[in-house]
Amino acid sequence: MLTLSLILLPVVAATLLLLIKSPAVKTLALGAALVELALAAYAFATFKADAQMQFEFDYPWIAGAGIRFSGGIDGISVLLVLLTGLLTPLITLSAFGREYDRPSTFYSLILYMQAALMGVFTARDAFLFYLFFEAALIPVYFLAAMWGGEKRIAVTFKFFIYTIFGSLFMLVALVYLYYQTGVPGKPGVHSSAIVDFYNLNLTPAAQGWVFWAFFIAFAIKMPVFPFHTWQPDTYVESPTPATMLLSGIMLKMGVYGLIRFLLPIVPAGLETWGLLATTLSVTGIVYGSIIAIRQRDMKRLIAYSSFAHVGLMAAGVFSQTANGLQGALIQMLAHGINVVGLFFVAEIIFGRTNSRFLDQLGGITRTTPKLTVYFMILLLGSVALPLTNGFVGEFLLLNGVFAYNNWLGAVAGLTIILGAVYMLRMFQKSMFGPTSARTETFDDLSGAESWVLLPLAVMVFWIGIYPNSFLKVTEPAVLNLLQYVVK
Amino acid sequence: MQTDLLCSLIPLFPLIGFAINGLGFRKVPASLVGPISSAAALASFAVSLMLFSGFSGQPVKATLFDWISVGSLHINFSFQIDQLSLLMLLIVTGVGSLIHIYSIGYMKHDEGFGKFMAFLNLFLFFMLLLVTGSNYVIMFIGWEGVGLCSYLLIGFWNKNVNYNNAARKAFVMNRIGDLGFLLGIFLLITTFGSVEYTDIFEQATRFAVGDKMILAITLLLFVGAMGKSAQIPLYTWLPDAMAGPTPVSALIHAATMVTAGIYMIVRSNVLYTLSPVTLEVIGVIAIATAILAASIGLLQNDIKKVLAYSTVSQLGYMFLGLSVAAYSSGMFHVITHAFFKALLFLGAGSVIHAMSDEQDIRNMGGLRKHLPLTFITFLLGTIAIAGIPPFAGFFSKDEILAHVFLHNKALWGLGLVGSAMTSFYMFRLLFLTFFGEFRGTEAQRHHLHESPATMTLPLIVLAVLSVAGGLLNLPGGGWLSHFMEPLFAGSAQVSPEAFGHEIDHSTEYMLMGISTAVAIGSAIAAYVVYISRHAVPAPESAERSGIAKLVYNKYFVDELYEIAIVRPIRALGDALYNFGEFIIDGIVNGVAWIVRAASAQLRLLQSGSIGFYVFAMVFSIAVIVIVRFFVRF
Amino acid sequence: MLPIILLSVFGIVLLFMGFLKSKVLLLPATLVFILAALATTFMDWGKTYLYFQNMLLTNNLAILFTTIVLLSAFMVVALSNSFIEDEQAQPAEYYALLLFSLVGAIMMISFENLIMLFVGVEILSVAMYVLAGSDKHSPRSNEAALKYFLMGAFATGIMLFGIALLYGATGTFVVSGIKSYVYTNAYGVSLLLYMGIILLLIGMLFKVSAAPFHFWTPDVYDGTPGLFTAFMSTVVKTAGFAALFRVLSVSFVGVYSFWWGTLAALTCLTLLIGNVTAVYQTSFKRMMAYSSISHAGYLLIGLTALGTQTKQALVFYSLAYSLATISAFGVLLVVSRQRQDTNGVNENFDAFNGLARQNPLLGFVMAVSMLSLAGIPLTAGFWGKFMIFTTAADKGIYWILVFAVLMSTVGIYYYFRVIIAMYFREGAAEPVKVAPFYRYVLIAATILTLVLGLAPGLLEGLV
Amino acid sequence: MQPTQQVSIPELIQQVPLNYYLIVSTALFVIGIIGVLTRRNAIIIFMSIELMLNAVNLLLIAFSSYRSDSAGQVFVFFIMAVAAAEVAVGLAIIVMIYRNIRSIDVGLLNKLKW
Repeated sequence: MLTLSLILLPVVAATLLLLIKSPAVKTLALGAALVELALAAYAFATFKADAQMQFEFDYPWIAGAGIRFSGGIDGISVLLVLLTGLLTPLITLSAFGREYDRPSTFYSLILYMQAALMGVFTARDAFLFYLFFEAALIPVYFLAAMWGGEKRIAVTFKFFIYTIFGSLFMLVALVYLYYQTGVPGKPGVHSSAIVDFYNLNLTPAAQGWVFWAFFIAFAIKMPVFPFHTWQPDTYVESPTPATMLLSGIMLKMGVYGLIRFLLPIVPAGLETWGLLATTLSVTGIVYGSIIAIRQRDMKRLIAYSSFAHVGLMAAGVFSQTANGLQGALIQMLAHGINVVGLFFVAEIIFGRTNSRFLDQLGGITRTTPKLTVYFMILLLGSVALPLTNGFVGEFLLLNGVFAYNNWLGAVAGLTIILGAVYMLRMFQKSMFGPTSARTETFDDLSGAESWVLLPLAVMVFWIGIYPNSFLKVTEPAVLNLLQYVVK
Repeated sequence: MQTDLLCSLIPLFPLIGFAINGLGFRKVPASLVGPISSAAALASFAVSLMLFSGFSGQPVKATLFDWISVGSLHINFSFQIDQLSLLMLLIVTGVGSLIHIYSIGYMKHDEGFGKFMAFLNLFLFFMLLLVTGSNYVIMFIGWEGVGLCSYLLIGFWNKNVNYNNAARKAFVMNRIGDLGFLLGIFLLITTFGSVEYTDIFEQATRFAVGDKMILAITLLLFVGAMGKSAQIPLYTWLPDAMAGPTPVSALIHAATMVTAGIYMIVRSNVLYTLSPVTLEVIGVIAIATAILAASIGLLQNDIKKVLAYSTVSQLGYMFLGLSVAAYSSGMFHVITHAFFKALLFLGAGSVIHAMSDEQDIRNMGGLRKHLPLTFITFLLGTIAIAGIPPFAGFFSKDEILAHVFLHNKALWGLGLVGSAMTSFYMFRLLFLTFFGEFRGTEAQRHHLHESPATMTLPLIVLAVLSVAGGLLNLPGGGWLSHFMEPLFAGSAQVSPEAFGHEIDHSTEYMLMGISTAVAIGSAIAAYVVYISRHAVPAPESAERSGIAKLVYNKYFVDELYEIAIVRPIRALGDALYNFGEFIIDGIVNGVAWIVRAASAQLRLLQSGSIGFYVFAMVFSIAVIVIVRFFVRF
Repeated sequence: MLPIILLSVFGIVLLFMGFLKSKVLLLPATLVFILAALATTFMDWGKTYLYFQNMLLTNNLAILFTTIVLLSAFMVVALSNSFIEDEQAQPAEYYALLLFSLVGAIMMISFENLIMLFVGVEILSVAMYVLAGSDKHSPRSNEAALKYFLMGAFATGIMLFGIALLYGATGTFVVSGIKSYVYTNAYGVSLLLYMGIILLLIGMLFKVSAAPFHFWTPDVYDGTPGLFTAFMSTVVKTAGFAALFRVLSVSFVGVYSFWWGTLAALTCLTLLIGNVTAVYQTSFKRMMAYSSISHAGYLLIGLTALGTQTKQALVFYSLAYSLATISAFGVLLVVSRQRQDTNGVNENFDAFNGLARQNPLLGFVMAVSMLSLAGIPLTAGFWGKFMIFTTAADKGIYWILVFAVLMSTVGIYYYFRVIIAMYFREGAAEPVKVAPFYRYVLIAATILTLVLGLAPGLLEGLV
Repeated sequence: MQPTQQVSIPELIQQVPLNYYLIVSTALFVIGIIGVLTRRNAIIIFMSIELMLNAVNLLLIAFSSYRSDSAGQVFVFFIMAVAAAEVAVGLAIIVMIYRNIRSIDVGLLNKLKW
């Protein structure tokens, strides 16, 4: 029931928000998101660290076809549920700084998005997963295209079609897998439970095709090089809350998909194509980082950095090692926190100066000790400084990739260097140096802004200093999953 | 249990100091900032002393908690107290405390005083983690953390773009090394399944000398050391790091952080002993660094830059010692160098303080009358670094050179050349700064004053140590080498031939004589040029020819890096952004374009004419019938 | 078979009601008539009956298709309130024709004898020819009527020739009779039969506007008054597919290997032409015409991969498609009438600019119907596509699935242009007004679409 | 002179081989199609379609006779009835068009396209 209420609560809240057009809509949305956070936190706190599904719900959906409306939380879901629960109130709160036109629609879309994301991360039925996977796209598309920048329509449209294009291939793959399942003694009866897909005996050729169907779907979502070109434009043009949703949570759907589907279902496909997939991911790391070095738009820079980081997560997953998977899981959490924080900082700066261009900024630190500190903390997390959240993830991920292939691991490691280059450049050009006309007067963080950044900063250190509070939770599930990979 | 608590207290004190001053920045009264942070450093020093005095000779491990654990890999947050970490602890906290006290005087009037002291504490915290951690990953925390603090402190005056660039350069160059270090750790994990020192060294003794895996590990770890300890090719950040406030240069960029690389290699001595090839590589790089940096130092005119190149050069000597498996000699030089280089930097700081932030020695001169205490301590430091007996530097450097002599005569010769240059540039610095006529502005002359007691007190303490530091390890089996011996038990076991070369006394005295002569000779040469002939280096704008130009411009290495690495990466970034993205996106958009174009063409089929429609139908029927009935497939 | 009789009688009653001065009663009367027909339809639920000397056969599948057709007709009629205000319009005749055409549709759905198929097709078509030209003074409407009529009659001729050949081959018009002929002569069926199958299929594919027999569709949809376009694109298509399913699944299933390849090729061609051509349209209505072609393509997948799943898939898909299409036309009707441009009603995409702001309800209805047509999850359209895809997967025809997936990506492109216009573009500021009843119909259709999108299992087990 | 033998109509029909009927009606059908294809006058097109229908009728009657099955002939009546209805509507449409554009040339009706 807990899982179901995690999905339903935001839906109900959002629908109510649409109906009441009161000025208090912001606060109500935040309240709903906080209740959801409490639920997610409760789920995390009471989660028993074993490989079992917990807090399950299971109802017939298309019963005759063996398709069930079923969900639950296991060690892999639980971190993402927590992440979604944690980030949504912060994203909601972060939007308070700006007056959005039609606020009730705006905030309810955020909550709908949250519901869909919760659904993605908890679905136990493949088609239910697909349903949420696609459904999550709609609210964020509307958020981006309604409140976005000048080129929003074309850019978000491309994003929408591109990602749907990818996931439709996944649908084909899911339908295929669904028809491969069977109930002993009952011909023509199939099951779409994800677990049942794990035990299929697929031919290597079939695995190859399914691998690519999954890979393209998730690679576009994350995105992995060279399927990434929708991403920077979309991140830049979207209103910042939408960008946060996209980068903080939604791209995790792709990584989650890789872990949940690609790894255990098509191990032989991974055997054949894994090197290519890893190479693409690693290429993305370097490619994105090098481009990020030269960006002047803060949002675009963070977008490319996110692209680079997610490449590492993908590579870690493809490494099929416990380290890589654990790294990917914890890095999903860490990256979500960091990137949301960084985008928020960019938004704060844009809100005060009306510019995101590094060459028009500078010297902001002069009047803003609080902002500087939070920005620095998030940045350190992002460049994976030890004792911050980014390090744990990158350490394990790089370790995993390195174990998979030494050379790819070494190339992937360039993220350590290049990440420092572009992040510090961004920090320096915006915060340090002489002030510009735009940054002459710059107010430090307001109360609400601090309340967004404070939890993020706390999480940066919590994950960095005591990652075992998360790693221990996910470990049994990851080890269990790896059994299917080596079968 | 007692030790556990003490171990965790050591880094905890500076962390608390950092938290108070950092979080309370601008709220903690300025008069309290200094005492709090200095007290934190001193408390750590006191605890270190306690540990030292109570040290039984057996390594002690204290585990705080399980930090990262995945599968069979457990990385503990734990500390290890043994001879090596104790030595480092004492240096770091001892010299660190002095520099904290000095900073109170030096930075008091800066608006970011609280922040500065907080950063110093933070640095101390990370440095202590680095030296007390019981595994490579904890060392890596400190390793990266000190890099961060170095970044923060170099760019401390963040309004200045050049300073920021210097800070960024330092961080990035360190990161290059860190990547090597990290990859080394990964290889350690794959090879030994652990990152714990005790586990690894225990297992390593079972490896054969020259093992390929060990070679790779040691080389990768050494890359980390290159970055942190400013060896060729990753040394250029250190001179630029002089942009930071002078106490920072003394603490981080001379006494402690930059010696982390040496610490790491001494710590991993078993692995390095197992890999003679790596040691050869280290030797070549070390001597090249020592000579190159020293030669650049000859013509520098910025008081701190001279000292910076001197640091690079001295670090080269330390690695040189390590490269011949003279680990304790390397550590000995680390210790003495910490004393005299900190002293020199602090002295330079005192000068800069007095000169109203002037750093160019061409605008100084004759300061000994105005800054007597600074002068005397600086003089002692200079003699120490120049290698004139019986000061600290003489013993440590000589020990290294003696070991090198046994190993390779050519290296020894080059080392001697470097030694000569060291002596020359240091005395040149001394003479130009403190002797002759004052060459600064009137305003500066008015302002000249001796520094306050908080600054001179550390100078005096360090001067004493610089003079007497040699006593730690007098030739012929001093206390230090005896103390450190247990550390090298593993090395001695895997490769006994690398150790145990006793230098006979006659050779030793001969070598001492030669190096002393060289040092004094160089000093006299400097005296002749800068005192007797009153030579003053040419101004910036002067034409320089040939080698002088090359050396004065630091062999154009920065420019080379700019052209060979930085610009290509920037160009690549632009190219990928403008063309790479364009092409990839072009394919994506191209598909959309093709669909649209196809649509534009296909819709023309819809001509609006009934005749055509009917024709199309009939034609299609014909095609279907023909294909279905007459084409065999 | 009461609905056939009832609807015929009601049609005549409506014609007489046309003599009354007041037109007010016409609309509610028609709605009541349709509901009555719907109610009587279910009298045969759960059983299989043969009617009229084995001419018609009702079973649950036929009842479901009839329900979809009647439901569509109900909605179309409910959205026709503008006739009351229109001086030119003759609502009594229109409604009567609609009811008559429903009779034809039901005959197409439940025929057991090919004579009934032919008669049903003609009743439906002739009524449609008239309705297509109902806007007598509009050259566009005239052109549509003539094109539809000439080409429709031509296609009927082809179909008849096919039926004649089938008769020649098998000696019977009875669907099950043909089936037994095919089974008993499994290895020696005559060439006449094959030719007959091809020509009959072509005649019917014309009705459901499958490529390359689709050419009439865009022009006729474009020229016909919007309301009747909605009727055409739903009722005619549903009835057409019901008929196709019946002949293919009963009569010709024994020679599946003969026709499936041809049908598969035509399916792909239909998907390609429908989806790709729609991309370039500026007129929403014309886009909907191409969209209807593309949906014919998806439905054809279900027939190409004829199997146990096909029935359910066709029913679900037809329902989802009809709901979405009628809602879309419903919104178009309101908007185009209130956004006139120089050419009269504005049926282009730009008519929808800013609609979501002026009338959020209409915007939402339209958005849901577009999402449903595009097959985006949480709408009925997704499950429709899903079921169609599973039929193909069940047969193992994955290549057609991949092609369909590619084409639905193209589909998203043009459906979303409406959503973009409504939500993200600025439009005229004046609000768009909708009559209450009209609104309820749209809301009901939208809710049904969403409910089916969330709980597709509701329809499970009916067929 | 042979004595006139009383022959039933089906027998009469069966005196000609079935294939001939098939060929003739197919020819008629194709002529109708060609008429539709080549003519621009709406009425002539319509007449060609009627020709196609009559080809079908001929065929049906032939089959019906050969098989001694009345269903075919019943169908023919249906076709004739429906064709009459179609004619009524079709001519009305053509008249309506003539009123509007003063022509029944289908070539002029190409306003709806693309």
